[in-house]
Formats: sequence, C-alpha cells, structure tokens
Amino acid sequence: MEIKIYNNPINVEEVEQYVYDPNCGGIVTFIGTVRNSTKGKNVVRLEFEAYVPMAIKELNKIAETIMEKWPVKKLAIHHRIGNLEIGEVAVAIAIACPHRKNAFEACAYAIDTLKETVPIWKKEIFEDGEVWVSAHP
Amino acid sequence: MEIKIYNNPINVEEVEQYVYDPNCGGIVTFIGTVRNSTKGKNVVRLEFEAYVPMAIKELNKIAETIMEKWPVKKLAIHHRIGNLEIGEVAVAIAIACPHRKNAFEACAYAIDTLKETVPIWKKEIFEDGEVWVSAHP
Amino acid sequence: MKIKIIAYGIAKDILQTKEMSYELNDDSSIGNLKNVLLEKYPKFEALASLRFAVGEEYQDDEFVLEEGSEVVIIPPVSGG
Amino acid sequence: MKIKIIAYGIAKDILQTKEMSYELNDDSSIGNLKNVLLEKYPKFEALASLRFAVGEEYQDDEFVLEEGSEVVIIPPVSGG
Repeated sequence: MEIKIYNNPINVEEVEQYVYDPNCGGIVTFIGTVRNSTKGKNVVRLEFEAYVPMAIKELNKIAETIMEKWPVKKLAIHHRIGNLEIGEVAVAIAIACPHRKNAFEACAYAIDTLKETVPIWKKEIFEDGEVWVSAHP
Repeated sequence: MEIKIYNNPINVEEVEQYVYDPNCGGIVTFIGTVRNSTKGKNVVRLEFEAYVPMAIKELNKIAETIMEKWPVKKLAIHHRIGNLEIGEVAVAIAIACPHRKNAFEACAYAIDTLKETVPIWKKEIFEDGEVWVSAHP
Repeated sequence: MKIKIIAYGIAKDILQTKEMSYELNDDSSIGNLKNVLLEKYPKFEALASLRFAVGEEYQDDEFVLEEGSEVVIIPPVSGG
Repeated sequence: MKIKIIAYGIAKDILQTKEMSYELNDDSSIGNLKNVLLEKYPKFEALASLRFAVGEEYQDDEFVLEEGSEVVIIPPVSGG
C-alpha cells in the first residue's frame, strides 16, 4: 500500500497504476476535486493544511482496516495539501480487489473514514472572505 | 454522457476528465483490466468481440437508467474490443455525482449491468487452447 | 420463410459461421427457432444462457419472425 | 506544569497562533485543558467538534497530561 501527502499536483494515473495487480480484474478509484461553489457562493481557490505525521498515521490505519476487512490486494491514497485551484485533484484513492464489489465497498469506506478521522483541513477562499470547511455545525 | 466502443487503448485519464464537473466534489471510476490467469491457468492474451450497435444501445440504456436513478451529473463508459494483452484496460467507467455515495452505487450498477446485458464477449487465449469466458455454467 | 442468423462469440464457433440463412415455417417465433437450433446444434444446450436479438434488442420466445428477419444469437456475454 | 499547544485549521485562527505554551495544574487531563480553552476562547464552543491529539493519536478527556506534553488541537477535519 502507498500513502502519501504532498504539495504537488496528484497524478491520478500514477495512483491507479500503483495498485494495478495482474491477479485483479478491477480497480476502483475515488477522485476528489475542488468544487467551484459552496451554497451558491463562488469559490476562488482552496487551501489544504494537514497535521502531516498524524494524517499519515490515520491514513495508514484506514489502509490496515481495509486490508483486514476486505481481500484488497493493493491500495493507494494520495492527498494533496497547499493551495488548489478549482478542478484540481485534492485526493485520489485507488483500490484493487479480486472482486469488484469489495473494491467499491473498500473505496467508499476509505473516503468516508478519511473525511472523519484524518487531520486535514480545507479553507475555501471566496471573493469576499474565507471559511474553514465543516468547522461549524 | 459518453459511450464508446473501440479498438485502440483506453486512455483512463481522458475518461475521467470527460466526467469532471466543477459542481461535483467527486468522481468514481471502475477500471477493468485483463487478468493474467483464470483458475490457475496462465492467460496469454484476450480477444474481445462486440455486437457493436446493440452493445452501444445497451450501454446507453445503462446510462439512462443511472441518470434516472441517481443525481449523476456526468458519466462515461469506454469499452475496448479486439486483442488485449495482460494488464491492458478493457473497460473504464467514470461517474461524477454531487454526492459520492451515489457515484459509488451508480458505478457499481454500471459494471454489474454491463456484465449481464451488453453483447460483448471475451475469449481467453491460453498456451494450449482458448475459452469463451462465462459461456458455460 | 427464409431468415438470416448472425452469430457472435461461442455461437459463431458452434455454427461454424458468422452468418447463415435459414429456412423456417411461416410465423415461427424465436422459441421455435431456438428449438430447431438446439436440436441441430446440441452444443447450445451446454451454454449458461442463450438469448436472441432482433432489431438490436433482446426478444423473448414469443417474438414472431418474418421473411427476411435478422436474428442475432447472443450467447452468455462477458464484457468488462 | 507547562504544556505546549499546537493548533491547526480554525483552531489556529481562534488562538491567533500556531503554537503556544500553557500553564496548567499538575495532573491536568485533556478534559481540564478543554474546559480552560473553552472558557478563555469561547469561539471553540461554536465548532462542530473539538478533539485533541497527543503523540500523533486522538486522546479522550481522561488522558492525563504531563510537564512538556505537546497537545494538538484538532478542530473538525475536512480532508478529501
């Protein structure tokens, strides 16, 4: 498995190629991109910040749980930090399983759990201000 | 939506880029690749054959059903035919939804239904023979 | 009446041809054609499924054929 | 005893600093620290959640701090 957090653009193809396994018939990928608006307000760009060592640890926990729960052969999670423009890839998760049903379940689990436990924060920059996403109920 | 069947290698990035929508936070992709073995026997290569006009029609039905059932913004299905080497991409399905849960469900539905209804056949070529996949119970 | 049969995948191997024309009784249905084929080519019996398409759509046993109908034999599909 | 507080995301904005040292009673727990912070920085009350990490792991209210502990404030995460 391959867990990475970095500043440079994510190469989704590379993430998918990493998990390619000649014994698996399928790869399921989730690609999270930067949306152009939130509640009707135009987003100019996003800033991602991470508590990197803990974020890596939490991503590894997700990967280990997946390896235990499903017969996943290979798994990669790349998360970007820093400034992102609209449309850029913030996260790419790729999973290869012998059975595709498992790959779909495992990939959904990965992104759901990432959004709950991994210490990464995004700030949406609007023309007239900025907001830490999900900070307030 | 974009439905294609062709002989040339599938460019997964292109398929994913097609469905990118600035209003959607996520893209779910299924990539089906050619496995190197079946029941322990080494596969040398695969040959895919399609009844193309009907296959396109059936793929369009899948796409329309998805558009009705889930709030899918954009969807692309590319299927390759002809001779494929081990590891090459046979099918790429990419789906963008405002909500990722829907994208996972819709993508799983697409590949499950494709495997049931779309008139495409694959023949596995072994060193000592060949077999039409799934032909016999 | 004369119909045309088009075969893909393993059906092509069983018929040993991609296309053939076939003589059937007038008003024969897909079901009648299926019985004729199963009798003449018993290998079809061994398949996991056997479907037929006319006009690029799956048709059931009741579908009535006509002179010149083009029937496509759809053995078990295995795309993806 | 003296501990170090490290803040990310909106917590950094609320504290108006990324790091600060903080004087707490000996044997204070995460729960004690949380109460002190909520009182001094009421904006923390408005957050959807407020978690704390020590040693790169989430710790609950009962976790006891020591001299020199590094406590990371984890406001609601929003990766992905």
